[in-house]
Amino acid sequence: MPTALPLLRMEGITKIFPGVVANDHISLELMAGEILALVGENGAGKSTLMKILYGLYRPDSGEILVRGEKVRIVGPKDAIARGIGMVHQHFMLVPPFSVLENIVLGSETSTLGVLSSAKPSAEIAMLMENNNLRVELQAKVEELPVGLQQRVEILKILYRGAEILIFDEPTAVLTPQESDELFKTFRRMRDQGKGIIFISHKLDEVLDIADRITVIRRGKVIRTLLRAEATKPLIAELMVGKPVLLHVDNPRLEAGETVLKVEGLSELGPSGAPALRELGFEVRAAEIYGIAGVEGNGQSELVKAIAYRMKTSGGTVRLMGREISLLDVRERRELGIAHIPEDRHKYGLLLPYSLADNFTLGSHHKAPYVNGFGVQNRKRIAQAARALIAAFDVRTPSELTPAHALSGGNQQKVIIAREMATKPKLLLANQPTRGVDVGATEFIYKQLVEAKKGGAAVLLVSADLDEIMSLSDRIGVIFKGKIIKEFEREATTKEEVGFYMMGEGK
Amino acid sequence: MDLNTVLEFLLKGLDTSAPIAFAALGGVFSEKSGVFNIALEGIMIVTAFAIIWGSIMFGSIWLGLAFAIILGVAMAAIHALVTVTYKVDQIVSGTALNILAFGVARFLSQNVFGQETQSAMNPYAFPSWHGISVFSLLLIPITALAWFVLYKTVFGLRLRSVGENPESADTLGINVVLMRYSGVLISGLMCGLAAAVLYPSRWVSGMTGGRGFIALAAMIFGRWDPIGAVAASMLFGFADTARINFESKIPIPSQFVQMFPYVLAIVVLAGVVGKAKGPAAGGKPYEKGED
Amino acid sequence: QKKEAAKAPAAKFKIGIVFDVGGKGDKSFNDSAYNGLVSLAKDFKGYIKDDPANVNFGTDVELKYLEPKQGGQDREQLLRVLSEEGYNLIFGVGFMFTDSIAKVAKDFPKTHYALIDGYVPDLKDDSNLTCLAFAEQEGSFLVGALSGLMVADKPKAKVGFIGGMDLPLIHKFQAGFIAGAAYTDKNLRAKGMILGQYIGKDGSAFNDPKTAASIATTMYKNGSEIVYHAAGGSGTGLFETAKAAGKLAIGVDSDQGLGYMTNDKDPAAKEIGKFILTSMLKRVDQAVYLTSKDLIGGATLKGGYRTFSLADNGVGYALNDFNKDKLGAYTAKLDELKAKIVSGEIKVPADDAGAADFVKGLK
Amino acid sequence: MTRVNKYTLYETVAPLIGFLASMIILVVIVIIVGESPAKAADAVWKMTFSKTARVATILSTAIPLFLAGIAVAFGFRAGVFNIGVEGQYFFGGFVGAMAGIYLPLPAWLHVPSVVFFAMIGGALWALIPAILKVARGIHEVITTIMFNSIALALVNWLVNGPFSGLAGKGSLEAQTAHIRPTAAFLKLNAGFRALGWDVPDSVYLDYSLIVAMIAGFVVWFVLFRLRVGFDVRAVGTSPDVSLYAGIRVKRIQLGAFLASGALAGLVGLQEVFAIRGFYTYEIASGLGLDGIAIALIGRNSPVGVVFSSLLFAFLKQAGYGLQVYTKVPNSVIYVITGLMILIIVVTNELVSRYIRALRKKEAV
Ligand SMILES: Nc1ncnc2c1ncn2[C@@H]1O[C@H](COP(=O)(O)OP(=O)(O)OP(=O)(O)O)[C@@H](O)[C@H]1O
Ligand SMILES: Nc1ncnc2c1ncn2[C@@H]1O[C@H](COP(=O)(O)OP(=O)(O)OP(=O)(O)O)[C@@H](O)[C@H]1O
Ligand SMILES: [Mg+2]
Ligand SMILES: [Mg+2]
Repeated sequence: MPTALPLLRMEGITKIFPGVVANDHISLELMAGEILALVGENGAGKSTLMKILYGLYRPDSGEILVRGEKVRIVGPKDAIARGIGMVHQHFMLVPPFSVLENIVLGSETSTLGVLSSAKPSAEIAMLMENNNLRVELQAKVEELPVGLQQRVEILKILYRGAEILIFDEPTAVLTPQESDELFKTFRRMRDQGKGIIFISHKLDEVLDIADRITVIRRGKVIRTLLRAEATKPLIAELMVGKPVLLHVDNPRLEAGETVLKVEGLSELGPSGAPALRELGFEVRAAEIYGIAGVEGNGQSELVKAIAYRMKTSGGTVRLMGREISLLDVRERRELGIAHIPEDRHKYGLLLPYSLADNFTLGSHHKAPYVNGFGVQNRKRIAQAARALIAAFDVRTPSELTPAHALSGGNQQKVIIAREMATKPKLLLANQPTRGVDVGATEFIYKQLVEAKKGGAAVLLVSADLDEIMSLSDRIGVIFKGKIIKEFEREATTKEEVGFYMMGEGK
Repeated sequence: MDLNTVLEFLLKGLDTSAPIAFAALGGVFSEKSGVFNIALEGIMIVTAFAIIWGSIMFGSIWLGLAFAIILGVAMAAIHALVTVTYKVDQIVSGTALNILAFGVARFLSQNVFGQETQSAMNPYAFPSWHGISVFSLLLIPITALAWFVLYKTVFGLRLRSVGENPESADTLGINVVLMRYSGVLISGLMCGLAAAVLYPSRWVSGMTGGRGFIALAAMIFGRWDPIGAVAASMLFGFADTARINFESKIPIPSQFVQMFPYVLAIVVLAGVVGKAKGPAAGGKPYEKGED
Repeated sequence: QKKEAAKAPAAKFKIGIVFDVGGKGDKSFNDSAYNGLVSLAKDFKGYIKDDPANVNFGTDVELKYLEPKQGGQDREQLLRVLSEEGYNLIFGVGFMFTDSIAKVAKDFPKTHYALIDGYVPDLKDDSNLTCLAFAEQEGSFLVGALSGLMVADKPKAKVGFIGGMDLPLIHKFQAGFIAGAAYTDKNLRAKGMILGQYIGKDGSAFNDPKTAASIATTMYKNGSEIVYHAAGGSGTGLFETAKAAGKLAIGVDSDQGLGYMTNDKDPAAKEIGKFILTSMLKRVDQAVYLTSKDLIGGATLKGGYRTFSLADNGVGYALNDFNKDKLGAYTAKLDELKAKIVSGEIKVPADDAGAADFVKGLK
Repeated sequence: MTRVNKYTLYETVAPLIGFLASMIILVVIVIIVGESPAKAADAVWKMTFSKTARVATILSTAIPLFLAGIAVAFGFRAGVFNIGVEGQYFFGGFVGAMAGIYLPLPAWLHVPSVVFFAMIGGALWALIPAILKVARGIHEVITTIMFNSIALALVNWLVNGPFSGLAGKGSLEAQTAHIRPTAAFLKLNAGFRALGWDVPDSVYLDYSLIVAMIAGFVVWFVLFRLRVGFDVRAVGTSPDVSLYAGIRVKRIQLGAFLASGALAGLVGLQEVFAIRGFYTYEIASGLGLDGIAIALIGRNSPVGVVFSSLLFAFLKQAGYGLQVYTKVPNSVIYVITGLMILIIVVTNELVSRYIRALRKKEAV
């Protein structure tokens, strides 16, 4: 099906940021009716390349050809005009706006500047129909679950008539079901003759959907594989530059006493509807308990209830038998709860602060980091940080480097190192590998297993069912704010868990 | 109290509210686009002077108004240049403009009218109705228009989008800088209108009397909504009018009467309205990612 | 510069003024002081240094004015600077100078200081500081009496007073006005017939014409025929309202009506001036002029206290070419009242309570 | 020169460029007004650096400016936007004055007590906005603006009514009684002279200088050495992360707001206890807004605020210089101050852009 002229050609693209060459003479081609996967470690330069294509960054050198014609893209406007559309790693939505407003924004239909909604509504309805992407047009985007927000993003670019579609880690926040939906959409669009560039850290997905796979390392194209010649270990090795162990050694241990016991937990969500309904489960020492579920079924509220929230509307949360729901965060931490948060930028790191400060955050109020007069002991803080940098192999110039200067994967390492260093009794790991590359993922898996081996109870919440399946000793399926089913890992299959996740078989 | 007295009170309340309300509307536009404008007070100082200067210079109150609007927009343009183009902290810029405006108006007055603290009399006046300037009455339609522009037009949609999520707007080809400039410049324009209802007869140094700051409070109180902001301005305006009208009849120290609108605002905020959340990107300069 | 200084013959006398906050151009208190300087320049071949208006009649007397910012040690500093620069007589205009001028006077025994409106205790004749006070209540009594006379034949007509900042000093004006009005018109002795209103609690009350206009509108609507103000720069709001309402207003401190009527640069002013019945004169200019004249005349300046009252024309009401026809019918009666005050037959109250008692005593 | 040093140099040069640029504008204005620039420069010189007394006056004038700046800066550090400094020192100054008037204490105790009470007063005036922010999420900008107006009316009533100190005839100023001599902030000038700095007695270098120095040091120490200061800065940087890390965000915000108010309470001390000896509603008005500019120009750091408050004090003196010795109107100095702030911050931005470009080049 590919025509002679490639839909898109990028040639010799170079982009330099202070201190780093993000793209180093990158060239690639995209045919019409093709899905090209772009893979590489965190910080390899994938997003940068795509932002250049979409006109958000300007390359220092190199050229872009669309349908064989050399184009100058100096802003998203140009990109849109050339039929390029992009779904960004972080959604580019205006949360308080309606779905309709978000879709038309920038390409509005109007008479004398006054917005008209009839025509675009009809057009969008058509698009929804043709692509099987339905969303309530009048709903406010901030009230939609992530999966639907992504639909809005896709509708946005389709509405602008894009032929070249860029997806930067679109599945990072999606459930398997939602990912499947997305891939169906991909295939439908491919069959319509569109070209799709797809960035992901999940190699299974890449193998599932891509026609060709381009591997980038440190800003350079290492190799482009055809689907037929690609295997998971090969891609991983090309990405990292050395073989990667894709298997985690995760033995089942003799589970100890009950560390966390949640009973009858009820909670109202932000919209006022019940988010948790009489939820209950327990996690024992030296086991990993995985919460599987479609995003938005109460996972966030559950983690919050354990880690943060004072006063739940009903039920109890006990740690080592002690009711903790009236304790504040610090008291809970003192009792041995550690927490890898869902959104590392929002909750995990003080981005402008040094790694030293970030490594001790949460323990910074205690000896040895402060003396009896509340004076900080900078030496001890730096020491601790250096030790953790070494132990967790955090790639950073020094412990004084600000956290924002690190790559996403390394930032995640900082958080994990910090939380592990507290020697927790209970480790809450909420989406610990979201957006993290294979190498780092492997590392994080190891750490979770280490924690378990050290006798900690680990509560793993993840939208990635593979992750749940490979790490958990026991699995609880959460649906509409309730654990509707528990499994021993050995006694179930991915399909069965997925089935319950959809709320079937209750 | 007869009907006439009531009408009188309403009109006067409207008239007292109008300068605050116009400035608050300006604040709404600026902040909806993501730029804090604490220079409303300073811009008003300049426009209040300019309307008199312009009227006398051009021999018409309308040209004076146009002149005031131009100077208001020019002041706002400085704010926009400094905060949008140069991405300087919006509070710093606003504070600097307030200081600058105080000096500029006095300096101009010295040079134009030969005295620093008071201008000459402006012989030209807006038509008035029942003793208040028709301009105060225009507050109602202008508020409606502001609401319409903000919520029903392409311009309004884009303006609000850059205040909520400029990155997103940018990726859709919306010119964030242009929209933010527009928002800020409109606040300058509104300060020009505020001057028209403040006191277009003579400029006196200090005559704005902190109304720009009250407008800021009204804007927040009104939850960054044109109608809300104007309603909040009216709360202040009417409470003040009531104070002026009834102070001598109230048997408590006048200082307490004077506090009343402020205390009321706080009570209302604390008890009824509660949390007000501004545009998400408000106050933050938009960094385009690179450069 | 040195050359210049050598060329220009040094002034024989140097007289400096530090204004009140609000400064020159307030059309009221400070301007009155400034007018004193202008008269001095005219009469004694002097010039006002660095003045944009270029008042210059010779080099015998150097006159200089400064304007402080609010708060801090600024007033004191400016007084000191003038002292260091060799000024012979330095005025502080306004009660806010009270403490600072007393301190500076101690440090510069050879310089003479004059404090307008303030009171420093324990001064003697040989002190180098003179407190210049005014009997504002007496002047206010006369304009109040005039108002009373003018509305005596209209039983329902009210009169009003607008104060600037709510200060004891301003209440002095109000008390005199109430007493005078009630004295000449018994209708006004009833409750609610003399309206009174202050603009605010802080300095901005002297610069808020909008609020003044708003208050004035209400007063006129509620039946006031004449409204008197002691509100500095805010007064302009009263005058414009008076014109719009077709009613009368009374100015304060300087002859504000005359100022409006003779303002050639400002054509609209004349229209407004017609509605300014008169002004209560607080002759700050006179105080400045007379005190300086003593110095220039060679007399050693006397320290202590000096009150400018009706007796020495330090306060009064304005009679000029433009209002003399309107006032003609009443001047005789006002002169009679003035005589009574000067003789002590009428004791004019100077505060709210005194005014209330005074009115009660009339019934 | 090492690379880092080069960048630091550029960064320090930025404010200097701003300063020079605004001085050039000043010269232009001076020429427009018809005065000779040399004369204007001489006037500024005379009033600022010509003699010790003038330099000392700049220092003295900077004291309340510094305190206002640091009060605002401390709030900013915790993400508290305290526009209410003005109201807080109106009230704090009043409470301090009450302690100065009514407490019969020996001097060694009285002076610290009035400082303490002024801080309590300032903190009290910040209390309701602080609680409303923390408990109800009500924006402090609006509440503190309201509280400024309320404070003004309240102290006006207090000073005119219950605590009026109108003594004897002729005193028409609304003011309290005089403070006890034991509470007076004495001048340190003799001490400075003993140290070899020849300050005349007329300048107010009094205990408030010590208060300001202690306050500045304490703020620096708390912010950058104490754990609680780390908490404050963390909360100001990201309340979400802080909450997650177990920092008691609301408590910290409340505490920082009150501390900001307490610092604000110090602003009026010099005027009440050193300059006037009694309290009036006119105390140091307008410093709340100046404080915002000073804090931000000083980048919310105690050291930066030292410099920016001195800069503001210098400008104020320069303005008087022009007024005393030239016919340049006083207002010019406001124009210059405003412009200078704008130019400094814009230059800062341009310089850091330039540095970024340099770094990029070096990276290749
Ligand atoms: N705006 C920027 N300014 C400076 N450096 C940047 C910027 N954006 C990216 N970089 C740097 O460029 C490099 C490539 O980043 P990029 O975002 O393209 O990586 P990526 O491959 O998308 O990584 P990830 O898998 O984590 O999304 C990184 O070293 C990053 O730190
Ligand atoms: N302006 C910038 N200056 C320096 N580094 C930057 C800048 N913008 C982004 N980076 C770095 O570039 C890297 C890639 O950025 P990107 O936006 O792709 O996020 P990311 O690392 O993929 O994060 P995640 O996928 O976890 O959200 C990040 O590590 C980030 O720290
Ligand atoms: Mg990326
Ligand atoms: Mg990523």
